[in-house]
Amino acid sequence: MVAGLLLGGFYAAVSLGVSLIFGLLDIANIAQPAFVILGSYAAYVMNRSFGLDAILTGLLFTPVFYVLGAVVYRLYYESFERRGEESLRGLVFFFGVLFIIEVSLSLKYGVDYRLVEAAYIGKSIDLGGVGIAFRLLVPCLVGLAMTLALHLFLSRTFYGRAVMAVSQDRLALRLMGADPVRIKTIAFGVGIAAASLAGALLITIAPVVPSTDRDYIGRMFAITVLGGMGSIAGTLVAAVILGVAESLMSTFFGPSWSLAVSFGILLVALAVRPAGLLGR
Amino acid sequence: MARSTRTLLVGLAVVGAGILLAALRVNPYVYFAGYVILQYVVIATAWNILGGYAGYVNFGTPAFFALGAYTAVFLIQSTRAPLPVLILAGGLVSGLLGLGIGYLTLRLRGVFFSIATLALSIVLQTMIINWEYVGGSRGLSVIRPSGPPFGSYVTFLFAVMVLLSVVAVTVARFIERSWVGRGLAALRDNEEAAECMGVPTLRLKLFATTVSGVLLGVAGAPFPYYVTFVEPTSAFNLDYAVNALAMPMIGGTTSWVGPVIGAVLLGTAQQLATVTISSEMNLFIVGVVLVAFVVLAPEGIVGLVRRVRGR
Amino acid sequence: MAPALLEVDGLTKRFGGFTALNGVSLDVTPGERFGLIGPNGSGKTTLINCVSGALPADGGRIRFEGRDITAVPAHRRTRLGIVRSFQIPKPFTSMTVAQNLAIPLEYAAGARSDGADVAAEAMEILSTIGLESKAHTRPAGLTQIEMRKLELARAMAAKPKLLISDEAMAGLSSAEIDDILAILFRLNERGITIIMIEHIMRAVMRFSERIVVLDAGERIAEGTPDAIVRNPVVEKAYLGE
Amino acid sequence: MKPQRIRRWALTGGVIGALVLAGLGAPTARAAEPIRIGFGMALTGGLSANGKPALLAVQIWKDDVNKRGGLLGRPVELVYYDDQTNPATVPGIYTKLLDVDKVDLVISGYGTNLIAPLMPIAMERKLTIMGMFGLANNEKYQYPNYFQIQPAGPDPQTSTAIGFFELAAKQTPRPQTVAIVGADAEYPQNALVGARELIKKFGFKTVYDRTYPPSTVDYTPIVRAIKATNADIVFVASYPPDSVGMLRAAHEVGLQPKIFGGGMVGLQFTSVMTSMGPMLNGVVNYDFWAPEPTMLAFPGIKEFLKEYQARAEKAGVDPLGYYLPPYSYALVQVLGQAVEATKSLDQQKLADYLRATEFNTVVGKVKFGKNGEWAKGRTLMVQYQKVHGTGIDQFRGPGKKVVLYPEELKSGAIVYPYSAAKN
Repeated sequence: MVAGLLLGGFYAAVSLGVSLIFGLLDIANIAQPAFVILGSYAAYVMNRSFGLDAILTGLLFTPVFYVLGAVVYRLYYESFERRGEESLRGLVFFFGVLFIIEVSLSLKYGVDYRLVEAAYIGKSIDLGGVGIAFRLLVPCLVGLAMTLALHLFLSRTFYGRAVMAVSQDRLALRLMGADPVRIKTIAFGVGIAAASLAGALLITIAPVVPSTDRDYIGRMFAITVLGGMGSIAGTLVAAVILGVAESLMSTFFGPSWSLAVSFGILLVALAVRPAGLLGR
Repeated sequence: MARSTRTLLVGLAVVGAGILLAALRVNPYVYFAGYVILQYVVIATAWNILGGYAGYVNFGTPAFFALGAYTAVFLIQSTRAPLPVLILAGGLVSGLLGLGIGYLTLRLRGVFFSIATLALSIVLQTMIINWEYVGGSRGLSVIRPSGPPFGSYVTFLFAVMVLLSVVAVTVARFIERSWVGRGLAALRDNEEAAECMGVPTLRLKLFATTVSGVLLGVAGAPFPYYVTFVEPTSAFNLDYAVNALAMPMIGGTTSWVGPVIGAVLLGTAQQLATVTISSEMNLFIVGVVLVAFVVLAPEGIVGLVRRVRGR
Repeated sequence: MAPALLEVDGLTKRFGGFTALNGVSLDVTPGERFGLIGPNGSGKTTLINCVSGALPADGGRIRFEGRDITAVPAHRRTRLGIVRSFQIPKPFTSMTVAQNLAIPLEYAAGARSDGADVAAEAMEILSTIGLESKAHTRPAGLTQIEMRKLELARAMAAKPKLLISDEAMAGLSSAEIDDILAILFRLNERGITIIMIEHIMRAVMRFSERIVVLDAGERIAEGTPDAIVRNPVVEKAYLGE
Repeated sequence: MKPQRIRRWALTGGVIGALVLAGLGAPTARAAEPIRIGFGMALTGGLSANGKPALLAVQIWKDDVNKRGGLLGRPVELVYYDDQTNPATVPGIYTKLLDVDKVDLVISGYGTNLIAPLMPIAMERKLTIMGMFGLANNEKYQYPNYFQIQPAGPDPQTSTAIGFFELAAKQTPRPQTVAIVGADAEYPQNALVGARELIKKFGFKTVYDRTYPPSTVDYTPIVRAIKATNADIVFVASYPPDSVGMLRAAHEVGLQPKIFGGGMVGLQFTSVMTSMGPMLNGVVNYDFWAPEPTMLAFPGIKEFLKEYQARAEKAGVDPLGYYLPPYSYALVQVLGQAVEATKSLDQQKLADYLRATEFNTVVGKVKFGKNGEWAKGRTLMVQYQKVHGTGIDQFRGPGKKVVLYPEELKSGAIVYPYSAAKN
């Protein structure tokens, strides 16, 4: 149960980018997990060559990823959104991006499992008889911090509110005097920047290969949809539900069904309540 | 009338040519590579009926393909049923799954539908992994029946695949040119408006998902006999999802020729790349080509050709 | 009074806790020009959606030509003769203007068998509405007014008995409004019953023989245009206190 | 419309025709001189971390042989394609090798799943086929001309676990209860089947027996459930990411069985060893090669490793190459010796010779027995001991991976129980 909560915090961190980009901007960026893995490799390289802490690297790399995200969005915008044919072809576009990133990584770094070192990996603290691994606790806390930061960004800052407006009411946005494309670029950049941190968290938890992204496509979108498309609090709730469900299944019913159960939950949720748990 | 007769003739001619090619017993590699490419012709065509005509992007192609394959495995294990029965059964079971996801479209549109199909694929894979009878996660070796026509079993499978591709393409072409195809195009453009203009959208969607499912299952059913070893990771390979989507995109989604051209081009390129350059580069190229096409030639090769002709 | 073409009886529709329509009843007689007005959020569009079948009703009944159609799906209602146009035009973007019309001709008007007939009929409709020169362009190349006309033309192609025009004139110039009004009058002369939902009072007052006013999901008034203009309840609903 | 339609048909026909011609027209002229050895290899996908080093080992053998003047006076040439770790590519690849490239000999790619689809092809064409790390591939077919280099022995399924449970049974106090866990994949499932058999044989009591999906992220719930059973023996059959996950979780949860490990793939990889460091201490795990004196005694192994390590970085593969590469080298070594001895490339003659002979290789003496497996199994059990920090150099020499099993290769004593060896 505790393990599930910790896992949930981490899942939330991984899914925030999707929640922002897909949930709020309605851009089906299925390449997001590939960006996360890219973040993992950045963390790996910095950790190996300079001994930098993975999560610190993740944080340091956010501006780089932000720019990367902004560039990708511009390309996307110029090619699809402006022509008004975003959904289907945009999806394929990101599919291609996913492959390009994945294969570039495996060409450059090979296909061996990569891990990072940190003082807190392998240690745990005892809380009321339950050992809590720092390896999971740290990502969970960072994940929560990211959730909070993103929530504050969206609710307190001008740009954040503009992003919310973009997703709901274009007219209101124009009244605010903001350029939707610019706002979307910012939001997309932030989403990709979140991937940088999420990637660093991922590699602290488990070893990573370039194709690890495929394991996360489903989870990320499941959480976003379950959380109600762009609701940050919903994302957190959904992530925790998924984490707890996976953990409980592992402990009590045999782990081999845990993945199927989380996706079963997704399917049922989609069929019964497409708006998600905390839908708009 | 004359038109449909001619279509029939052309179809028969292709089947005939395929069987002739099989009977010629040229270099066996042609049949192996040809089988894979034709398998992709069926898959791409099937995907396009739902994805291209109706605008519902199915990421769960591997689920349908593998369901066809595993239905065959099950029947081979239990009754050693002959290949035609396997193909029919594979198509039937996958078709039922297609009908099932058709009902999902009642509530799920656009990307939500795509994600649901992705989830479906994972759930199905887990079920197969935990089903020991068909090999579970360890996989299962399938022994081919002896004494096939054309000397070797793969040559026979090649001939079967020629037939299946012609059937698939004919079905797609028929749908495209009929009132069904026009209705699907209308609901792809705007589902609400289509319904209000009298298009029975639910029925058409169920039709499209079912036909697409049947054809994907049909493509998967001979697979166990082709590889002789079936295990979940390769049967549910993401490559099928990528190719099913990439091939029509490259060829062009609005016409039946698109998936065929895309499958033949990309399939051939992949077969050649597997035996020439590294397959990492191969995937890389697929990625780049895919992005280039959706950015620069959104209507695929068919669209490009039309534009050049100035139509 | 002639027997009603459309009878709406105690129609109720809720979205979660919000009641969009609360027991609304109205009758539309054959050949009538019927106006439906009300402030923003009063439930006009919800009513249309329930009548056309896009939304299922939570309570009440809808009858068309005496037949209960409450549970009939939208596309079947279109075939029975209830056709609507959309406030924001929703053309089939991958088809030419003529092909846009072919869809309802084939699916709603029952011209499924021979293709030549459909094309000719589509052209005929386009010429009555003044769009024949655009028959072979795609909707993306149309102007605002042409888009509205396409919306109406497509509705006409479905051979309606009852045409529901949902804010077909919003954002148009007064000359363009006259143009659309003329088309609607012509359709009505051919015996098509029309329900007009409109914010532009000048147009709706000129067009309608009878008007029903909705406010906050309830029917608050009914009468001739003159009576409605003078009705204090209506004035209050529109202007607030 | 009409001419256009015809043109479209013509286009489609043309493309198909071109494809067929490309297949037919591929160069069939065979170079008379070199002996060509063909195979598919996992250079991408799940098993590529093993496939790439295996390829390097085979390439080193080719260079060694060619330096000495080749086989039968003819140079050796390798023809290989990437099978993407996808069994579906195997039939096409080998048909291409045999019918288009006209190779003289074929060996398998790496791993059970990639060998399985090769079996019917080999049988149909009566080929002699060398298998590279396949588990029990031939049990169903019993094809006489199949030979497999993994030292699993006549009973492949129990080969991974046998040393582990034999060691466990010998300890005092004798452990009683067992927990076994593994991934839902081919190898772990086979290893678990073998483990269950051995548990019965040695009279242990199973208290936990579960599997998990390979994409599991967090292993602590599983380890916690195992810990709750208080098992004396914990046998894990896992692939690299889950091996790392299980080991980390074991440390975090404080799992303290008396003996821990068994069939964890990945701990043998240098990249994993250098990341896990001291966490490895005490783990008793299967292995195939360790730089212990007993293993370095085989002829040619030192030279091979020197060459391998020199070329490893450029090839982007495991820098030490202790786990599998010696066996990949031995596989082609055996094949080469058979060709030299029979002075022939005749498939049947080669097979007869392979069946009858004991070969001397870089991994010791190899003799094939039932189903083409090693006549006597030789899967090692090693224990990680005295690992300090994460430096790579400590793993180059002996003492860190002590061979405990089998008896004849033993290089040190087991530290028991597990907790005594931890740190």
